[in-house]
Amino acid sequence: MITEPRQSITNRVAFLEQKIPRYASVLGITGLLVLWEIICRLNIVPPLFLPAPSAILTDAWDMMITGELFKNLFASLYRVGIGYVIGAVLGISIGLIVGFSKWTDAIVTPIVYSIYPIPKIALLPLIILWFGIGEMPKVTIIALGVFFPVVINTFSGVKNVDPVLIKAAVTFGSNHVNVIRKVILPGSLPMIFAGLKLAAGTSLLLLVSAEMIAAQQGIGAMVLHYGNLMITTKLMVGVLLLSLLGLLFNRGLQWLENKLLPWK
Amino acid sequence: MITEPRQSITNRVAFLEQKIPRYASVLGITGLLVLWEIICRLNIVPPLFLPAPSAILTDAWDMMITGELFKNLFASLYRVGIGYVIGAVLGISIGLIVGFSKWTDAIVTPIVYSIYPIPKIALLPLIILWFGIGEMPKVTIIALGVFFPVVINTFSGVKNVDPVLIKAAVTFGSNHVNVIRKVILPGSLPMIFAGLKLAAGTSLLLLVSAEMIAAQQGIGAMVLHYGNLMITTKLMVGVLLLSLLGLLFNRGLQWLENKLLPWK
Amino acid sequence: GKQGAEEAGNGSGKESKRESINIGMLKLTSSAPLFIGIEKGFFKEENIDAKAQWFEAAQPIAVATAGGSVEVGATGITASLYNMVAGGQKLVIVADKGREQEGYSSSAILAPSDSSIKSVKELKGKKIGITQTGSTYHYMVGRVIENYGLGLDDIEVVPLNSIKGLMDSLKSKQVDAVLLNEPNITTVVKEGYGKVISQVGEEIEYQTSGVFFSPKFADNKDVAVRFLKAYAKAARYYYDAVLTKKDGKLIPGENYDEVINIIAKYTDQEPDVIKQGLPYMDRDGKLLEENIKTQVDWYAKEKLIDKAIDTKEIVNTELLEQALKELGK
Amino acid sequence: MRIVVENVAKTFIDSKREVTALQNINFSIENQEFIVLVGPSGCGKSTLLNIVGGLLSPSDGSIYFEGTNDKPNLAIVFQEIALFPWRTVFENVVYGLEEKGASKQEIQEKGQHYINMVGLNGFEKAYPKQLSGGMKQRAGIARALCIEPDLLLMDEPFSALDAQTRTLMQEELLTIWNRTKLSTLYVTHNIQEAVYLADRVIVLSRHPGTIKQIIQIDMPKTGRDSVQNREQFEKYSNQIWDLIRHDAQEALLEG
Amino acid sequence: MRIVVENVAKTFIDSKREVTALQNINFSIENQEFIVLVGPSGCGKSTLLNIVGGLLSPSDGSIYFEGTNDKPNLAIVFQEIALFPWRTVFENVVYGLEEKGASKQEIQEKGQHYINMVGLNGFEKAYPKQLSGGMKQRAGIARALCIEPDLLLMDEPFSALDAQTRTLMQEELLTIWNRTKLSTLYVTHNIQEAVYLADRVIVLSRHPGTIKQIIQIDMPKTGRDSVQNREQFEKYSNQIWDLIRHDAQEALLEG
Ligand SMILES: Nc1ncnc2c1ncn2[C@@H]1O[C@H](COP(=O)(O)OP(=O)(O)OP(=O)(O)O)[C@@H](O)[C@H]1O
Ligand SMILES: Nc1ncnc2c1ncn2[C@@H]1O[C@H](COP(=O)(O)OP(=O)(O)OP(=O)(O)O)[C@@H](O)[C@H]1O
Ligand SMILES: [Mg+2]
Ligand SMILES: [Mg+2]
Repeated sequence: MITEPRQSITNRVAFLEQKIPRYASVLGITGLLVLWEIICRLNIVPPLFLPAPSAILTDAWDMMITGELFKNLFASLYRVGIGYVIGAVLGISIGLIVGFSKWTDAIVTPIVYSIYPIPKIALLPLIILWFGIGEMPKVTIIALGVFFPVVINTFSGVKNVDPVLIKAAVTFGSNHVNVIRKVILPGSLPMIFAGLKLAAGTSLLLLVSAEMIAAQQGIGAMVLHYGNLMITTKLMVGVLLLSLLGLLFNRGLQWLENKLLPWK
Repeated sequence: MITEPRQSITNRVAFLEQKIPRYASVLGITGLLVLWEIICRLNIVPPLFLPAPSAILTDAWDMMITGELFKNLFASLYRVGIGYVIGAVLGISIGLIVGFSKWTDAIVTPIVYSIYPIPKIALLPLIILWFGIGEMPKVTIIALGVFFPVVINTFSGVKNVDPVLIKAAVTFGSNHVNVIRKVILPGSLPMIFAGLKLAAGTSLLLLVSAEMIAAQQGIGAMVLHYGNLMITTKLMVGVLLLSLLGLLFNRGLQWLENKLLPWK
Repeated sequence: GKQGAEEAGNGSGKESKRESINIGMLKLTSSAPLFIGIEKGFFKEENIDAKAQWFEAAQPIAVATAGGSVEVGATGITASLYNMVAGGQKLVIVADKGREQEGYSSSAILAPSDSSIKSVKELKGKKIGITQTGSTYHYMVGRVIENYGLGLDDIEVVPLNSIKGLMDSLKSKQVDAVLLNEPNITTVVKEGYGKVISQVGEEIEYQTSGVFFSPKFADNKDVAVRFLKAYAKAARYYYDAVLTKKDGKLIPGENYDEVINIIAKYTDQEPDVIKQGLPYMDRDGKLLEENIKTQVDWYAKEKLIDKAIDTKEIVNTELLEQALKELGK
Repeated sequence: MRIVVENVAKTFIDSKREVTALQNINFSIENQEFIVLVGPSGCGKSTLLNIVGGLLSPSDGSIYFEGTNDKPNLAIVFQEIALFPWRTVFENVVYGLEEKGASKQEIQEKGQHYINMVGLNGFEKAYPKQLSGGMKQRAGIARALCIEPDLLLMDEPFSALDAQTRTLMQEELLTIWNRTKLSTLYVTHNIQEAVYLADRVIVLSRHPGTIKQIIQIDMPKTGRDSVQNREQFEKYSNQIWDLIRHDAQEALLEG
Repeated sequence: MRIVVENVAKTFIDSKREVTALQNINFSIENQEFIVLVGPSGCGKSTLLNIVGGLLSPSDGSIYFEGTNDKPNLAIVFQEIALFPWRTVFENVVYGLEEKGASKQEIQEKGQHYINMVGLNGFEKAYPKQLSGGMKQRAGIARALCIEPDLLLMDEPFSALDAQTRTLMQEELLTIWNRTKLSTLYVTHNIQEAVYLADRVIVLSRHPGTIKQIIQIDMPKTGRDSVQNREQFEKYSNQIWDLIRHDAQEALLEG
């Protein structure tokens, strides 16, 4: 039998479908930690410069047992909690109002956008002048830091609500209040959540700045304390705790979002 | 002539089309400034607590004439410039590589995401240890702050490149290098620019933190200096300059984006 | 006289190489000997090109010295310095740069002028403002209250980050007491919103600050000794000008105005302000070596340092002794 | 009850230029009449439908209901479907009733009735994103029917569906319409669809949108796609296509 | 040269379940033949086209060109159009030539030739976003023609266009095809379109996608929409619709 010459066609974009095993993502982080530990063990860099992960863990454990960690954690959570709630509530309310009315939008938006880029840390001295050195200025800084991303996201959320949905609501008989309540609020919730997540990171960032103001307790104060003392291992405990807190905070908001927005 | 009863139909969503005059956006800011000036003129709050806009302007003018402002501005621009370029170049390169290969993606992404939420300011003591007190640590902090948003945006940009475009390129004969060069890079540019804009804000924020490290010149150092001395008027000059810088930086990037991406 | 010193300098100069030395320091009066040394050319005489590196805070100076960014650091001796040494960063304290001394006003605990607090004893349970944890202020407060049977657990220490913050908090009574140094004490008392409760110098002996060398520089013995010779000479110049006492009273010595003006120039302050706060210093720049041990023990007790360290590791008096020997008198 | 569109014109004024989208539009929708608007892209079909639906103000002219004293009830089926993503199918369908303040029982009954009518029983609790395109548009139709409107407006309701689903949905729409006999204004690109559904077809021309012709479709409302009507169906289709063809070709080459 | 699809099967393995999209697919595309794949939503048309186009690996079976020793040249016109947004029309059209390393002159000449062929002259420097849907798809077609492929693949190229534009584009495609006579595999939902364009229509069934029937369209390639062919056209359309109808109805009710 004589067969004609053949040219097979094969998949040229197989690389797009490449499957990566689950463990790869764990691999990266573990690899990094192991490498870090080895570098420290071999004394390639002095422990002051880069404490070993094991040393950090040991210290963290000690600090947990003595209660130091929790005491600081609670103080910070309290501040972040209150500041976050105040900033978020104000941000969402003002964002909804500003976004709905074109007039308030035109007037308030430029103000918000020009205040937003001011580094809050530069305002510390003024904030101390205005609010003293108690809990007020700390909560205020955090609330300020939370307010801006939330308000900006809320009103972009409001403006991004598909106008056809508003038209549909009006067509089917909604008055203005119901348009806000039944269309604009739920329609901007995804953007509001994006703002809340952004603000979660910002709030922890500002926690450190806030606790520069005469704080005796708090993770930020702890980090500053050990930074002042140059006890870098314990400093790293605080730093890692902050990053863990950031991760948890984000996950929590994600969970809440999934609960509140089942339609997404 | 007998006419039948009529029921006219009128536009029920006229509020969506409401036109706001151009001057509204200027109105808000001017209104705020005037109010602020009045409050200060009436001595409702002491000038230490809230310097009047006119006083701030006067001081700004004086500082400009003495050259203090420019000296500090140039020192800061230099730092921000170098740090920004280093952070952006690293971020884009690593982002492109990580985004293109699923393996590096799976390994590097979790690492990046777990380091990202660490407040850079908490790392100040370590950064001083590592890089001393010259320009290096300052530039490093800024570069770090820029790197993360850029790298994250770059690789989400890469991953968001429509796979059908990659398929089209392969179909029409592109090899892997050309796929990256001709499809993935241009396709992720809009996201990269979004990252660059985000990083612009971050870089100015971190400028203040960076100039906490033994800096004699720079807008951040100036703000800290006048903050320590509680000369709030000059402090506000610095703060406003920072916010102005942020605005200009953003506009500049927007302009560059419009130039580079005429197809958007 | 000046002539003699110059001869001595030149005599030991041999064919010494010109060295460029970076000195990390703050714009504070307590750096006076270094200002004098630079201004009056004492370092140049030793063929040393001393360059000032200005810092905003004390701690980075220690870090920079240990890391070798600067060869010489001159600032307060804080817990962070001990911790760095414990963490493997070597540096050595070689000379005095200011201490608390009985009979010389320097640091004091102040309370708002209308406060009911009259003695240190009454500070129990009160808020006391300091600059930072682990700073010299922290130490002084801790040690002074110990003299009255109190410990750090009995008070609330509030870190306020800056001197200005301390003064503002005292003014607005956000704290019950603060620790301050001269000339700020005089300012506060003059403006009438604060009163002195206790002079630290009357309570404890304390080596507040020092001059320290990076390990590399300390090993470079020749230059190190030359540096200290110039330093000691400047310290004497300072002592003779501003710390001489007659009948238990401070009197302006020779070159008083010159020294004040030099300090004023380097610290960007008014001479009148400088005159209020001239810290005590050993005439030869000698350290209170045993006090360093006291400090280490106290910090360790208060858990402000991580691991105990041996005083011998961080104090080097040999270099100064050698320098004094060469300097003579 | 009859809806009259009188002398309607619409000019959009941009920052750059003025676009006259509609001019001189006069027609009426009789009681229980199914009117279809066809025309090439950009001729102003949506603009006209939105004006009639009270979602856009005409620059000139007016629209009114004749022979009624009550506020007329309008319902729109949108091209973009426009279901509320955060409401389930049932909640979407009864939205209009809810806003009218209907009783719980009425809401329950009517909602279920119209959901059954469009064949979505079993999907009451599903969210829009869980539905296929065809099912979404059925929900949109049920929402419009549920308020039992005096005038039903539909803007290319099936244009996002694939050809086969579209064919099936046209058949279903006709069945539903035969039951409810609502006065309807329907916009489409698709000439077959127009001939299949309309009592009268209004053909619009472009630049500016004016009425080119109004064509009465003289065929029985059911079975228009049967073999015996084939020829007449073709005749109407060709007539409309000939009216539009030139405009459509122009539209194709405008970026 | 002939393209053979032999025993092709495709199973997608998800984390949750296995979906058999295609099973037992056997057919061939003869030289200069225009094959149209029709079938209800989700029957595996795109999957099959992607496998033939070398963008997806079959789970079983193979595809090969018979009677050639050269690496075959494929071109695809995508449903999503898939023009590179950052390239002008001209740059998009000549992309394939560029990647083949053609000379500057060849690129210039062929690019212009095919741009003229699809009627886009004057728009060479426009970016895709400046074009209407119909014009975009013309550019996509020019890009595919420009490499003069051995097999042209088209996946519902006109499904995003409005009905009238679609009709016009079908006519143009036929004109172009009559000039180039490329072997073509064309996927569509639209039965009229299939009958209008195809030499043979392959009808797929759902779950899993198998070939239900292959129908030879015995009509002249031009003028199929003319009156004299009307009846035969209808016959083929109805034959295909009857094969698909049941599957399509099922597809409509699957969320
Ligand atoms: N808000 C607006 N501002 C300015 N011009 C508009 C606006 N809306 C529509 N137009 C213009 O009015 C004309 C008619 O638009 P319209 O959307 O009514 O057309 P259409 O017939 O519905 O088109 P299609 O078939 O593409 O939906 C177009 O030229 C369009 O560009
Ligand atoms: N990547 C994939 N992973 C899992 N299942 C898939 C994938 N791609 C397609 N399928 C499934 O394979 C079947 C066929 O899909 P395909 O897209 O080929 O259908 P189609 O005929 O092109 O449909 P349509 O007409 O809607 O475009 C569907 O059931 C689909 O859900
Ligand atoms: Mg329209
Ligand atoms: Mg498909």
